[in-house]
Amino acid sequence: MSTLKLDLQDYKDLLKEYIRTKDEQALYQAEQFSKHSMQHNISPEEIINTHIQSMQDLFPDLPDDIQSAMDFLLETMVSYGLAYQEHRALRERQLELKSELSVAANMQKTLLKTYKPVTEGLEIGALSVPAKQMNGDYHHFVHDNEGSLGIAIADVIGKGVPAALCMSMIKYSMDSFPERQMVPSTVLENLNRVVERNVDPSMFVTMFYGLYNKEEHMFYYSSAGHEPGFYYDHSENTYHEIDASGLVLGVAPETEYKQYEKKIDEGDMVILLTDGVTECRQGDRFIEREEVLDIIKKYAHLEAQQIVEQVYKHFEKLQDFQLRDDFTLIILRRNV
Amino acid sequence: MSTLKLDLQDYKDLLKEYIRTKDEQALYQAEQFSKHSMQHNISPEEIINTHIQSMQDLFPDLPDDIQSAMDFLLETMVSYGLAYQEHRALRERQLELKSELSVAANMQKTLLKTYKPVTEGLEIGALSVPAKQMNGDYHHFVHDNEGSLGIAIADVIGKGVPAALCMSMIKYSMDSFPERQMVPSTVLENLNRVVERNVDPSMFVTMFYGLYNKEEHMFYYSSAGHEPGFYYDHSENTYHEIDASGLVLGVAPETEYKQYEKKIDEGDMVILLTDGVTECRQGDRFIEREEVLDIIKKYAHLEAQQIVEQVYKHFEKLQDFQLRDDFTLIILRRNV
Amino acid sequence: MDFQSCVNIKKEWDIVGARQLGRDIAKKIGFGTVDQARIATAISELARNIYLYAGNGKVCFEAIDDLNRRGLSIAAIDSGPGIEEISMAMEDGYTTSGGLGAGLPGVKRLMDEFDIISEPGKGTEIRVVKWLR
Amino acid sequence: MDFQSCVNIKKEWDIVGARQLGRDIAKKIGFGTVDQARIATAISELARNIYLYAGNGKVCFEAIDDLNRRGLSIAAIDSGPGIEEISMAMEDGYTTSGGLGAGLPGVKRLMDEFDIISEPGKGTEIRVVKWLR
Ligand SMILES: [Mn+2]
Ligand SMILES: [Mn+2]
Ligand SMILES: [Mn+2]
Ligand SMILES: [Mn+2]
Repeated sequence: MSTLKLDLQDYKDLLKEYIRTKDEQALYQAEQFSKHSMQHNISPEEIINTHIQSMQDLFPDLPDDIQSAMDFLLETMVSYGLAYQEHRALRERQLELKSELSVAANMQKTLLKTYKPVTEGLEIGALSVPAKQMNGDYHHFVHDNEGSLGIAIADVIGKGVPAALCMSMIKYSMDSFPERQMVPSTVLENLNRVVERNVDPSMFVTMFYGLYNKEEHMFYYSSAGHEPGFYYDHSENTYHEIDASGLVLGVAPETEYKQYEKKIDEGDMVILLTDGVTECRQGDRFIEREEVLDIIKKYAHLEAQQIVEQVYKHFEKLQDFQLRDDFTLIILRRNV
Repeated sequence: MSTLKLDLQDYKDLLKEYIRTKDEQALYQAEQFSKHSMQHNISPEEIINTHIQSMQDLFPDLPDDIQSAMDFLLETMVSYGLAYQEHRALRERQLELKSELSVAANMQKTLLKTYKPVTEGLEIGALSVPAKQMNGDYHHFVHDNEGSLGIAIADVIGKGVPAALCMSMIKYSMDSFPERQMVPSTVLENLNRVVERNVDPSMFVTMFYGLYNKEEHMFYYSSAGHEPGFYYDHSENTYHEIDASGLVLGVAPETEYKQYEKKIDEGDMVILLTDGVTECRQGDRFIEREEVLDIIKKYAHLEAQQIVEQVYKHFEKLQDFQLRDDFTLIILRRNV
Repeated sequence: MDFQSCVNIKKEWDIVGARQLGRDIAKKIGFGTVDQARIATAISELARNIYLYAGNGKVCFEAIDDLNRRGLSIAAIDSGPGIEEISMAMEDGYTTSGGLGAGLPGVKRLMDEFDIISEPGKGTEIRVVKWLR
Repeated sequence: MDFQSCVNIKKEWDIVGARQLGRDIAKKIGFGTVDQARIATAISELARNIYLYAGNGKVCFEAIDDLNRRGLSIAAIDSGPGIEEISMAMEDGYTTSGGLGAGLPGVKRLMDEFDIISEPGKGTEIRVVKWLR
């Protein structure tokens, strides 16, 4: 209460000063005054009221009509005051929710943690950034004992918490598969059964599974309706789409997945991604897949991890630092 | 833009009307005007500006000082305008989050669905209401083939999404236990290992598991640090605490749980709950466990399901319709 | 002035009548301009709820005295359809009126005390109090 | 008036100087009172960020012409510590200044165009534009 009275005096002094000098200093202080008032939870209609009282003090002979006009203004501000108070409450709840989700996101991070394998002759860059706090994209590296590297990349249709819950299931299932079954087509066929059985029919998962054999330099892969990646042919300096057809996970129980293969030569790159990369939006405009390639080309001289980071930075900025979808980008390059 | 100009005219007319009549009708319309403006995303400083322009039109000879004073007021409103705009954005995000969480909550509901068994001679009431959208309480009924009924009630320390993620794990684990092992102490010992292995050390779960044998009318139970329930002795018309000691789940890998037993006579009740029931708060005051009993006694003449619902209604109102914690209450009564 | 005065709410015009009566009593009790405006806004909201959702009801005013403070008590009573989910109606940001910041949470913010009893099918009774500071 | 004028920001007083210069140019371009006040608030925020977090920098103003519209372009440039997480700084409700509604999202709302380049350890450059409607 006493602070409020003090503020009235402050306001009156500032107002008087401004009427006298009309200079910027007083207006700057007016701004500081209102920020200070907001920190003390003063509603806009109270500012109007303070203004009215100051005017009555400063101009004792204020005409009745001017006075009435100010009362009218005060009346219109009450609803704004309510919005302002609601704002404060929402803001607090938002912070609460935020910290709750960040705990959940951390649990998810721990759950989905994957170790990027350090392999001689093979450079790997991987980055996955959720649009909201929880990630509905999934990627995972599996090292088997016979010198093969398994790479999973998946996207739950949907974002946030529901997608994260679904993702955990994929993770639990992947963990339960025996290691020798990590053949791309088999992995997708098994996962498809799990998703189909356990998840709401409205929820789908797209997934790409690749297996890189480091002895033969062969890349085997299958796709369950996943956004096609790119293949960089170093000898010809050309980029190609990695075509692979297959139904998304969770639609039909006994889906079979075709398995493809590709020889990887020195300097070649395999680029895997989710549609959060290719469907970046700039304002109302969707970017073209070509533009993603352009940016990758721009940074192709860097190390794989640096490429994925620079590409992310580019699209983060393009989207005004607000991702519309989870963003996952993986780049493999055979060096030797 | 054209709407905005129309509004200026509206405002001026209303203002003029109020200055002339000073009646409530004009003030009511002022309120409607500001609500309408808010629906059109008009900031408070624009209202002030509209006011200034109307004043200039209505009073062409307005003294300079009064004019300056209004400019000053406008300046103080800009920060409030920002808060207002932020409010709109937060509100939208909140609605988004809300609908996201409601999808997740539905997934959770499906996941945690339990069927309240319909058993002759045994009345069962059960109600579980999350404080936020996701439930961190868990309860589950298990019917085994030998005429026994298993009842699980658990509470993850923590609320919301993280607790829900943890809860799903409990559920997956419970499902994977073979049915003949549903002996209370064994259930808790098994679950304790799962929680200890998989969940962050900062997260604990309290749990009570009871097994009611319908032939012998015996109730076997064990507790992992769970809020004690109550036992109603019909012949003496007295209520007692169900004492059972045991460490919360997830602390030490090889914890053993003591198993207790109690004969259930006709008309007796077993009341199981989570601390969301006993730790209701009224303003700054925590209610006493005694008060929960008082309310249960008040409705004890009703059917079990009605009791739990009436008790919930009572505490919902007491807490101003905003639960501080997930609320789960189960009542069993032997009728015959 | 311990006397209770009521305004029946049947048409939109009655909202203005309720505001007028409420404001007069508030003025007599000694409330300042801001509080008068807030009380009027709360009355609008309560009366409009009756008008829109119950069709028929009343808003009653009473000057009240505590041990050492005075205040205005307002009761909005209808026999309309009632509120199915009170906790939802009391949540921020989900007003049916579509406006920002209003609805029942708004009324609660504008006043010092807020109490609601509602039974689906039977009606709603909302009692609010504003204390003179 | 295609000429760029700058105000160095070293002490709090310079914030007022930047506001003054910005407001003068805005007035000359033809901005009305509300927009002047908004521009001044945006300048405050930009200049205060420099004053508080970089210690040293400048705010520059330029009247600009598009094909068929005029506007005011403001650049706030410092060689301070830079912003580690731009997306976080651009999020609503998480301003370091503790105030409601201000911060960089506030500046973005007050103006029509907003562009930020920041490198940790090197500094920050924020360019904003307000078009005359
Ligand atoms: Mn997705
Ligand atoms: Mn996606
Ligand atoms: Mn809990
Ligand atoms: Mn609890």
